[in-house]
Amino acid sequence: MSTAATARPQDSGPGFRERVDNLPTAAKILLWALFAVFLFLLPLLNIPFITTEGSDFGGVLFTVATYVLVALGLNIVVGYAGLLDLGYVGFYAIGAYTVGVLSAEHGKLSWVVVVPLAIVAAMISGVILGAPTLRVRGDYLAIVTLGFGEIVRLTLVNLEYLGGAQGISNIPKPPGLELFEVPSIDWSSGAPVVDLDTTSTFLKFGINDFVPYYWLALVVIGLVLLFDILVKDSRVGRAWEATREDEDAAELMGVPTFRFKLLAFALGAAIGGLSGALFATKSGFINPQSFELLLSILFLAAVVVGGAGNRWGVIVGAIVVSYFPERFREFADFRVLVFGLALMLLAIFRPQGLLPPRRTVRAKRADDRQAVLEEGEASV
Amino acid sequence: MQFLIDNFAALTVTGLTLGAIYALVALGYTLVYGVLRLINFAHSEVFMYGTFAALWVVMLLGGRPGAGVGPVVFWVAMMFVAAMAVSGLIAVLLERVAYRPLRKRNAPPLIALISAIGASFVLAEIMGLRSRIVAWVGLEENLRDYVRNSRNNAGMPTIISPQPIFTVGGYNVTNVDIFVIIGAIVLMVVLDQFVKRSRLGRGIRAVAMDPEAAALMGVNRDRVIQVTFLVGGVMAGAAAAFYMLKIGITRYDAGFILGVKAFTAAVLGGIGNLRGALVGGFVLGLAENYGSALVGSQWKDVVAFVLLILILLFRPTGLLGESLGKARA
Amino acid sequence: MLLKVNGLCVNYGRIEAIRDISFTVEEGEIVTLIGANGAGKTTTMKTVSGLRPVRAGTVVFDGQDITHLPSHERPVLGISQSPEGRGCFVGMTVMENLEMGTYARPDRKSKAVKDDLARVFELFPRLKERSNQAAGSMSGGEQQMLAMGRALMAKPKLLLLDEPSMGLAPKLIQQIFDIVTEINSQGTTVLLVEQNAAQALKRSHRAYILETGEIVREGTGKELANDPSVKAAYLGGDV
Amino acid sequence: MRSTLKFAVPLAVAALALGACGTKGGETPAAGGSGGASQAACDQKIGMFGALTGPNANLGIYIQNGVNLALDDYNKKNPNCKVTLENYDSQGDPTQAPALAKKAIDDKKVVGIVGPAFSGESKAADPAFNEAGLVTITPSATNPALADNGWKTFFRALGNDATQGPAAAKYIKDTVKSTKTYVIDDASEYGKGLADIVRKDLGAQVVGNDTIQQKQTDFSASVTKVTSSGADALFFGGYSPEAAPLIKQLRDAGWKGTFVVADGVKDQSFIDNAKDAAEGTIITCPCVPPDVAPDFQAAYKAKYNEDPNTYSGEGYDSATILLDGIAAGKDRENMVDFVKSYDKKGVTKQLKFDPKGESADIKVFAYKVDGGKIVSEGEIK
Repeated sequence: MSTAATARPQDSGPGFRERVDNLPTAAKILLWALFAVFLFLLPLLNIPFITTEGSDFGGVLFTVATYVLVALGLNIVVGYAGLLDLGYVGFYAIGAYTVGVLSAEHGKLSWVVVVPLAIVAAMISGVILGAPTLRVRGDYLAIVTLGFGEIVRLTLVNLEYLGGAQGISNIPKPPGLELFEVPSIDWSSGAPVVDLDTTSTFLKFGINDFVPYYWLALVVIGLVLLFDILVKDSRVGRAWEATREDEDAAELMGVPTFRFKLLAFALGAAIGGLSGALFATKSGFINPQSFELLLSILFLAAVVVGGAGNRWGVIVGAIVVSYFPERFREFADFRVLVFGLALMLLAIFRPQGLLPPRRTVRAKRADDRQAVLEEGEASV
Repeated sequence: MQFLIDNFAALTVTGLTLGAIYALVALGYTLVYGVLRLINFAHSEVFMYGTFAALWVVMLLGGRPGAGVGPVVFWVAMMFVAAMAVSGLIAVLLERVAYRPLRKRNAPPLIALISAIGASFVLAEIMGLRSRIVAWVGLEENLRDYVRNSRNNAGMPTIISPQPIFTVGGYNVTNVDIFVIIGAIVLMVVLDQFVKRSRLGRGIRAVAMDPEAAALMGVNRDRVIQVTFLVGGVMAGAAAAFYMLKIGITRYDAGFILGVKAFTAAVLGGIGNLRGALVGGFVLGLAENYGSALVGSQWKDVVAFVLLILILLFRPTGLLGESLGKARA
Repeated sequence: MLLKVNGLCVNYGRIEAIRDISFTVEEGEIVTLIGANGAGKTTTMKTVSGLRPVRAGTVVFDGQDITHLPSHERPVLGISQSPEGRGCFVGMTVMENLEMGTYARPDRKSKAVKDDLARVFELFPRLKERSNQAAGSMSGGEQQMLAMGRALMAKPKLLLLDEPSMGLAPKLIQQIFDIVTEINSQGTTVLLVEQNAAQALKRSHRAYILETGEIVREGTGKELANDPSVKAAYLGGDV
Repeated sequence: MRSTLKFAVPLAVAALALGACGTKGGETPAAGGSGGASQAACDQKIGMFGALTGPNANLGIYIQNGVNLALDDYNKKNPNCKVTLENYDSQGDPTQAPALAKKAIDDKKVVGIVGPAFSGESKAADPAFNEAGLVTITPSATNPALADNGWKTFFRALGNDATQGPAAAKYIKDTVKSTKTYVIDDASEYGKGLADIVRKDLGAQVVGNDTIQQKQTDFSASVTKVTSSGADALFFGGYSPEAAPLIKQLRDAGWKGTFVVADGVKDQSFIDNAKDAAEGTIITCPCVPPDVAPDFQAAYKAKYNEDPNTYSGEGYDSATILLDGIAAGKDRENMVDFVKSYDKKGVTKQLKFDPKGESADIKVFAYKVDGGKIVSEGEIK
């Protein structure tokens, strides 16, 4: 990941991605598999320096994973379709509350049923919000979505039916399979030692061990990534790109831009809802406090910091936004200040994001060509 | 409903007072949007610094309730001077640090928003951590009254105690109400005339309409942008002073919600349109009050946002449309 | 020599819009740049007025190197451009637009401005009639006149006219060129970019022909107007 | 201990990935377990769980001050066997709470927790503490429902809202002698819960209700509602950041009734900010006035140069219970029983818990803002 972050796609030399792309397929698969295993074991390895000192690393990793998921979803809206959404937390909340309401507050539906329902509920709310507002111009969309996020939160606070400010407790855990225990690694003596006292039970979704939830989230991220890759490379992805670059031109070429924008909105909302559902599952308790407007802004920051439009970039962005404040808890009161400074510095020195999409470079070139043409056009 | 009818006058006057403050803050969003086409997310912090400037200057001058006309006029005047100066300064600084470097690098507009968000965090946190910062510098003893409980509310002595001036529909309109509403309208008119008639004002309009043609006329875009931030900041500072007269309590995060509301007001009236900001502010202030009366205060913000969505659906460019700049469609 | 452009190269990102262009404009002249769509005429114009950054080469005006001078400082030196297309401030009235023309003049408060306004109204009587109307509500020809009038209000030494005849009715075109000649005869040097080659060559002292970002021919207006290859390429039928 | 030996594929992979690896645990039982031996108890810790930074930090710091004072007392008496404080700064955010709880649970040296300070984070973190058997004594979370979850590790060192609400209602009826009362809450769990109890107890004398939002600053609609209702008293369920501007705007509008609030407003900043408008405000609190325990007050003042603030005393008491447990050689496992059977006089009250973990000795006091100070009006009986 960090190698990728330093690779500059604009340079002509082979970047990280090119080098990976050039490897034989078998090596590629092996590399990916090793990387996946590493990710799965990460919370148990307790690698010094990476592991968060102030808070449980498994819990932090789960939080990071939800951010990654959210960033992937928001990337479809902001990065692919170019729609500025400042109220994404609304969908996240809808996902979480669907789980809470149907499995604890007013129903006893099982987790397996509730999560798909949460996705559907978020998706429907995306369509309901998008259908009337996506015709509004881009900058207005920002404030409309921001308003939507607040409407959702205030509704949660003020409707007794949804638990009000008290929130919803005792949200049931997903069914687990208690297969075997995985030990963790202890570094306190300086060298890695297998610590048989601190273990995680494989797929036991308890309240005291977040590692299985992290594993669950990793699997979900994998699936969403796969989905993301398929959609992006399809006709839909190209339609989004055309819409984002020049909506009028896309419309002229026969792309029903409104429908594609709405689709992006709905898909983004669905992933946001899924992420919220996972969050509710893990914490077992939700209240409106967890869905403040500020979270929307952090989500957006994750996408833009990482590089809107590049799925790997937004993942890096999500990690930056969610991991660093936990890792550097010792900054305590100064965390937000430092985070703000970091955002400003990033914006100034890395305006395309940490990992800009390769498209940006291409689109930029197209823009230049168009600028020349436009000036030429004037002299016809 | 009966309640709304019975207390219509009271709700209207207090709604207009609040709306006036929204409108003044909204001007900053509208002006910057007009010339730069970007949402100055950190404008809320510009307002917040103004509230503290107003508060501190009153504390410094020993403001207290029940003083004579002379001192009160002096305190109020100093409040406005301090708040407008500080807010104007912060706004200009913000432009210098958070926006200009990006403009020089031709960064995409979304990144300007991120920079603004970062700046907003930094500004709010500096205020929220002021006790720690002051302790570092070693001025704890001298500044204790100003930095106490920096994460908490900071209240100002009531220097003008509200006195009923006349009665409308059973509501006693107070001197503060009148001062805020009239004051805000006067400032708006002054600004409107400034933008319309002065050379720099014309420069602002020219840049908003067509930056290239403006440059060909000799308009220095950087300077115009700076003036725009300054003017927006000064207006936010005036809003902050009015706010402190009316509400009297501020906090390091007081800007956020008010900023969101003011931005809503700007969009409601038609962003980029100065008169739109005035109309949007008043409409929003009234709607919030009437809405609170009808469905309960807890739905106040929901009323505001639902109104916004409805208006944008039927009038996609706001109530008065965009006028500061139409050129770049 | 009022304007001397030497070895000018301008890029849009990676694309070269103009390559190694050199030309001069003498005081009192009308000089025209002619070329096809995309040849780089407008880019050249925008570079002279400072709207495009220069990659290589120099621009010298009135003996001063202005290659990297910001665009908004050039009107002060006496360069004023009437931009292509609708460069008027559509939200302002005609009068306000004309006043914008004096934005950079050090003597903008003096009586000289009044005289210039009178002169512009004399050249374009239509503008006087409409002086309180919003520029956006006027016809294309009227806006073109306004843009020229506005540029004249800056009292330029060098007037840059970018496509003054674009999109106008033939009768109006004739009128516009008459006015250009009139302005020139009153002592203002003119650099003209035109697609209406026949009229432009007839009126100008000298002309340059641009093709894909390079100057391929130069000569007096008369020479080029009578040159068979130029005739074939740019003059086509007749005006 | 859960040191079941089940070597599986993942371990093998882990071993591969790390090269040289030893194993730890499995054969040695973790420290403690036997109980009693004072040496084993020497590097023990207690945890402080609550908002220590961020917007809600004030309350957490007041508690932490009390806890630190208790630690000082203990460590002075046991200079060779000091107990340290581990801070779990949740910023009052339920989202951060579970991972912090896990961190505390994994630190085997932590034998008890003072906190969590707020009700929301308690709901998020307490199930984990319960499962791990790590005792928690909250000095400030007053939501009544917390005790109904059957958490065996849950203890509360003060009265909950269900005891404070009726006392507030009683005071409004008997002492304020209000006949027309208006009730406003801030839609928060604490404020709404409390206001609902007051509403129920006051019954027909409630002439109107309204709900505001936290961080709201303009209350013009609520002010109009209160003034036009003709209420002679207003109960506000909420915290001081909203209470200060609310009463200020009410007074500005000429309202003359009695303003009654609860412990969420018992904070000098309320008076600092509302200034003259705060005068005469009645504050109910299940917390004991500082002058009830003059020694504690003096010690606190000596260390922090100010009077004990809201819940400083409760923080001191909660920590003292845990430290007494450590002194008695208790470890994490038998600390729960120790706290359950605890019965001693603390600085705030008799420290004794009922089977649900609620404080058995609950007194609600009334305070009044008088001359810019919060002065005690005595117990509400």
